[in-house]
Amino acid sequence: MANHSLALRHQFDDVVQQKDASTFGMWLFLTTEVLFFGGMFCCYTVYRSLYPAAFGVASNHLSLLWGGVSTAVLICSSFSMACAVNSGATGKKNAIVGYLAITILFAAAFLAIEMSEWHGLYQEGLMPGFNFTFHEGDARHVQLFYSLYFSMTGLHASHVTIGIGILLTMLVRAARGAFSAEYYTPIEISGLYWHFVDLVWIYLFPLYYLIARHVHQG
Amino acid sequence: MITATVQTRDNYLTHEYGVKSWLLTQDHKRIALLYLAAISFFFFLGGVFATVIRVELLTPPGDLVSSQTYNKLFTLHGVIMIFLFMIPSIPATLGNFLVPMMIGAKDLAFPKINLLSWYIFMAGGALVMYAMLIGGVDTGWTFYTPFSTSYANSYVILTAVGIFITGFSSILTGLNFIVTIHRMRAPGLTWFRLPLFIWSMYATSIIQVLGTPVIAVTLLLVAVERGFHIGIFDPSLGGDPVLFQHLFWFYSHPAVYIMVLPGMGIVSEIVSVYSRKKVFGYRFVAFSSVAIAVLGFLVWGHHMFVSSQSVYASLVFSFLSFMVAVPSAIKVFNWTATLYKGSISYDTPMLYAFGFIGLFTIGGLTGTFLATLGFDVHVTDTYFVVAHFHYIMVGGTMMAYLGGLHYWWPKITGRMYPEAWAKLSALVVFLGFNLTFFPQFIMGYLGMPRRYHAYPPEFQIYHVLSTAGASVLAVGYLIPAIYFVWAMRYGKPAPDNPWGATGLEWQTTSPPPPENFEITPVVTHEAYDYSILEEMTVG
Amino acid sequence: MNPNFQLVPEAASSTASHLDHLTAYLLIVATIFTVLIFACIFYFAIKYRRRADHERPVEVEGAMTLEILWTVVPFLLMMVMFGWGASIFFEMSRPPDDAMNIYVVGKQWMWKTQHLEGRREINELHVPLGRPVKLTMTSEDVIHSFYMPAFRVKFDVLPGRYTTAWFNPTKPGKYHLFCAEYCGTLHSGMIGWIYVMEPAEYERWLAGETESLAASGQQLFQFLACANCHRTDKPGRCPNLEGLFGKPVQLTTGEIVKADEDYIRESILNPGAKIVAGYQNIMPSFQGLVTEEELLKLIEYIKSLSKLPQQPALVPSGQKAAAQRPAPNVNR
Amino acid sequence: MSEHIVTKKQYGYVFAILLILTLTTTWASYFDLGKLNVVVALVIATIKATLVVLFFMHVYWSSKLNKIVVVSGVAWLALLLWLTLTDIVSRGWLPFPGK
Ligand code: HEA
Ligand code: HEA
Ligand code: HEC
Ligand code: CUA
Ligand SMILES: [Cu+2]
Repeated sequence: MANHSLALRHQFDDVVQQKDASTFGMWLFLTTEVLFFGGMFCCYTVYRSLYPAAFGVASNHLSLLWGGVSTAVLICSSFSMACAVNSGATGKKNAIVGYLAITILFAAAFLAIEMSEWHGLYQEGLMPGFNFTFHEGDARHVQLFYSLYFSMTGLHASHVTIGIGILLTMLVRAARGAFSAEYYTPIEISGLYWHFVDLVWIYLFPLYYLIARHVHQG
Repeated sequence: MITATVQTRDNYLTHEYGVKSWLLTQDHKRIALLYLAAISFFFFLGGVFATVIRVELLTPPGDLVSSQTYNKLFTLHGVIMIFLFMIPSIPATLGNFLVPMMIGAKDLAFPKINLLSWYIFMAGGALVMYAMLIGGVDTGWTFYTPFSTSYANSYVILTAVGIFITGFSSILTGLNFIVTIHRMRAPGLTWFRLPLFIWSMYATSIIQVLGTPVIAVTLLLVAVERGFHIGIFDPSLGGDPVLFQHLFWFYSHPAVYIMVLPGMGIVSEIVSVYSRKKVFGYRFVAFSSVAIAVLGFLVWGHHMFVSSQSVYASLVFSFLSFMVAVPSAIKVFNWTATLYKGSISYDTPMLYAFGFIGLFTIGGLTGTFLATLGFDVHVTDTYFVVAHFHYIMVGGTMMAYLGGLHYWWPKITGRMYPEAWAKLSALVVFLGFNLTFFPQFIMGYLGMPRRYHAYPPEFQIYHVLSTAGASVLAVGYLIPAIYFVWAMRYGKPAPDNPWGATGLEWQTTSPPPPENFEITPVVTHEAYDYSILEEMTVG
Repeated sequence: MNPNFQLVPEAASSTASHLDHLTAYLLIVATIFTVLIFACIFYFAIKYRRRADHERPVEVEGAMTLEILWTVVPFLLMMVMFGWGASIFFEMSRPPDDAMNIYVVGKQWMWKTQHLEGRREINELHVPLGRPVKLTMTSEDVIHSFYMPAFRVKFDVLPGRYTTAWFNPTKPGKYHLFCAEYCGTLHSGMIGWIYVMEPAEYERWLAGETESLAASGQQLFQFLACANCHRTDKPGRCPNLEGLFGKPVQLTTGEIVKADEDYIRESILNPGAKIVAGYQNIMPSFQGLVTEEELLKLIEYIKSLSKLPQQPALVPSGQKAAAQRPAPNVNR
Repeated sequence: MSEHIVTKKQYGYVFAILLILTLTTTWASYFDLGKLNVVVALVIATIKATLVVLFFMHVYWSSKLNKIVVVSGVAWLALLLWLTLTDIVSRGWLPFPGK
């Protein structure tokens, strides 16, 4: 108990108020994140509605297999993050550390897959600004698709990277015994952030990988 | 700083000393002062740019500076005034200082984040300053594509990233306020007992939190498009430049309410105190703030009536623009009605409040002109628009800001400002302001386009008037700059409640102790209930 | 007219006078409310000034009727603004059917205008009095805005698409032309003059021009070898462009689009974007091979193919057509 | 806010559903449903997102205020898309209705 009264900062009257304020603050931050990604989703929506055919053609150059695998990997990481929060709530220090480690591994795997995908696209000549050599059909709007694809997955990947940093910090703190069943708010908040990262990908996957699989199979 | 001989009680200014105690402080009051310093610097810098613009426009040909320089001047003037001065101005200084005090809290919910947001602001500001020093930027503060992404030959990326960064400071401030207002009100302080300044800060924060991320990502895309030559908005690469305008104004219209709502909050406080009356129609004034915040998000397309936006979209945006004018009208009328049968004193803050109400009315009414479809086609991108927004931002918000600074100056520094000088400068500002910007309405209707370095001679007469006004205005701003600095050291010591106000911030000492209140106050009255005053002054 | 002191700009088009009436209404409303607010402030401030330091005024509670009144009255006044402004805006955005067409190309930092009859101007535009003029505008680089204060007309000029504006000049004279959208270093130098001339004088001014826009378009059509594919005698591989303009076109995606200027422009620059149903995507892109002005000529030529379907001379059959007035509505 | 501890088993159910939905949406994308393809993809994505928000992120058990915050984030995004699309969608409509 001494532990958590130490964690109470002076501006708050009690821990409940403090915890409430923290989660509430995190949720507000996540709404700003929604709108942050939202600007890009808006671009996507507009251009896809204007150039559906080009988007379909472009989409089929992405690897469905790896897209699907990375989706699964992220969902797994979300699950293990949820378990970490559960362990936090029940005050199991070692479990927290273990689940966080698993989450971080999944996150790293996700990044690795994404990097290899980008590399593949680069070699195919589909990376606007670096190497874009696609000339069939409506090539300009295929390029538009890839500009957005790299911007959005890039922004998402940067969030994953930041997430890994946060989770590592949590891991270290947990290992040092900073948390208890009474005080595990930081873990919970990191969890919120991590699930949000997953959430964005839940939309990115169908919007980029599943546009026109029925048209040109392959 | 203030010498201990005057301040016997421990206060936030004397609690600790040294540069480090300021740069690492987590006290919202000290952070407010850090912001005040930074923002004043940016205001004067923006003002210097304005001065050069006005001098250049004295004569029709572009003879003082080159075209390229002129374009950089108004761009930097706009960028600095909007992003580095006006958006953080009231929220980050007075808001930071007052929000916790007015609701009887010891600090904001997240003091560390508050300090962080100041550093983020400074980092963004530094980047913009750096871009300015190595050559500046010439896109206009609106960064329209494809000019900004593919044609401009200046430091667009640096500036855009700078603004992107300051955006986060704005978001964090807003977030902090929302959480604080929800979670940390003193016992008994229900929503409808809150001072109207809190309501308006709350509404402002909503806009900051929901709007700012969109401009952040938009400017990021501009930087990316420019940096890597990939098409997102550039039509020669398959993009749509009008989409950029949508995204830009999705934030930048609501942002004008970020700039005016806090001013409205200040005016509500001042009008009540100096007429010793409750604000007429408290609930209407309170709710209209929130209404403005929400409706303000629905009207951005009124900046795009001639941009090739579809006619139907323009129709919808025009209609909604009139809707958002209604809550502003409600406020103006309620303030005016508050004066009725009051006990009105003419202290400097009240003079500024009068100025605000009058000039905001003119600025707002001309705003509805602009929202009128056919009319806007003629005057968009002319000086009519320039006059409209300076009326609201300089005539409105600047006045409110100055009014607020005077009003809370005794609380902030523990010293009074010199009243006679202050009254004089209020008058000079009012006259100079109108002389500067009223002629711009006329020349705008005559067809004088904005962002023009050289112009046809028939407009000269109005430009001369405007420049003359600007010189008067500059003097009007210089006077307070001098006496505020003077008063920090030599002003009369201020009593705890010099104006006979009812807000919680006046029930503690001037300047307040580090934790604001000796004991957490308990609120039993509505805001602006001057009957409690007798008890207070006696006690 | 004293050029150095005006309060109202010259009104030289039919729209201008309509707009000035609206302005009068707006000004009246604004003046009433401004005077009302200022008067109340001054009156209350003086009448209810603080007379004693400890004065405590009686409380005046809010009044619902007042709140409703000052919500509803401004609202109604604003709805009038909205309706009136919208109707003028509709008028502004709908050129009359018989308007004569003039093409405008903006580039950093000049205006190029082209008359259908072939006459081209830079930073100037001559138009006849009393005839509605429709401008079809595009830009070679950034966004500009074509602004003629005396006509109260302004519309942005965008790269990559066509926008239109129109006016009906009612007063002969020389008027300002401005670029109103910031477009870079010499934005304030992107200005010019509009000359409104008596019709007869205008005809004289136009005369001497040998080749109409559509005729140059036809030559380009040959020169760029469009005619090798798009021919009327051997249909099959390529669509026949006769009668295309203004008609709906069915695409391979099943979508139906209207063949307007933007569509034809896209068909030439980016043919893969929209493929006509029943055809292959074999047309090469002409991006970079034709300038904006040449594009306008091609468009005008394709337009002329639908305006005079009965005239065989304009059908792209290989032989050079005699220069003749392509559109009936321009030779009055 | 009520302190609700979600068990690992509950998380497990959600996890399984999420994986199944991922497979479903991929599978569904191979059918030509015309315009419905987008709709199906988005509906499934939204179901997944809702599951994550409600259960992984505990919104199901949290205060009304938090729910409002979540909803308003989504609502504002919808607003951005909706009003932007009013322009994009109706661009071809005027100034010549019916032509
Ligand atoms: C703080 C800043 C601020 C505020 C509060 C406003 C408030 C309003 N603005 Fe303004 N505006 C700007 C800052 C601001 N604006 C800026 C910076 C630009 C230019 C950006 C750029 O291009 O660089 C701009 C541009 C701008 C345009 C685009 C012009 C153009 O480029 O073509 C329009 C068009 O509709 C507009 C409308 C309005 C309206 C309807 C309001 C309303 O909210 C006003 C409501 C208030 C009132 C109406 C007054 C009080 C009411 C009464 C006294 C009652 C009686 C009223 C009636 C009967 C009508 N503004
Ligand atoms: C909050 C915002 C804000 C503020 C406070 C101001 C303040 C002023 N502005 Fe600004 N202005 C904008 C926001 C603002 N402006 C924006 C957004 C634009 C559009 C930019 C764009 O097109 O991209 C614009 C554009 C703009 C233009 C149009 C330029 C053009 O289109 O070509 C002009 C021209 O007159 C102008 C003038 C002024 C003047 C005279 C002041 C004065 O109020 C300033 C007075 C202050 C001082 C003078 C400094 C203080 C005094 C001293 C330091 C004393 C020493 C100085 C002297 C002795 C001279 N502004
Ligand atoms: C190699 C042959 C070829 C050449 C050369 C060619 N086109 Fe085409 N064009 C086509 C085909 C095939 C189509 C139909 C498929 C499509 O829409 O892309 C077409 C379609 C068009 C259309 C749209 C027609 C419709 O019915 O909607 C226009 C307009 C057009 N071309 C104009 C031109 C112009 C102008 C040029 C020369 C600058 C040109 N074309 C050169 C083959 C050609
Ligand atoms: Cu062209 Cu401004
Ligand atoms: Cu606006």
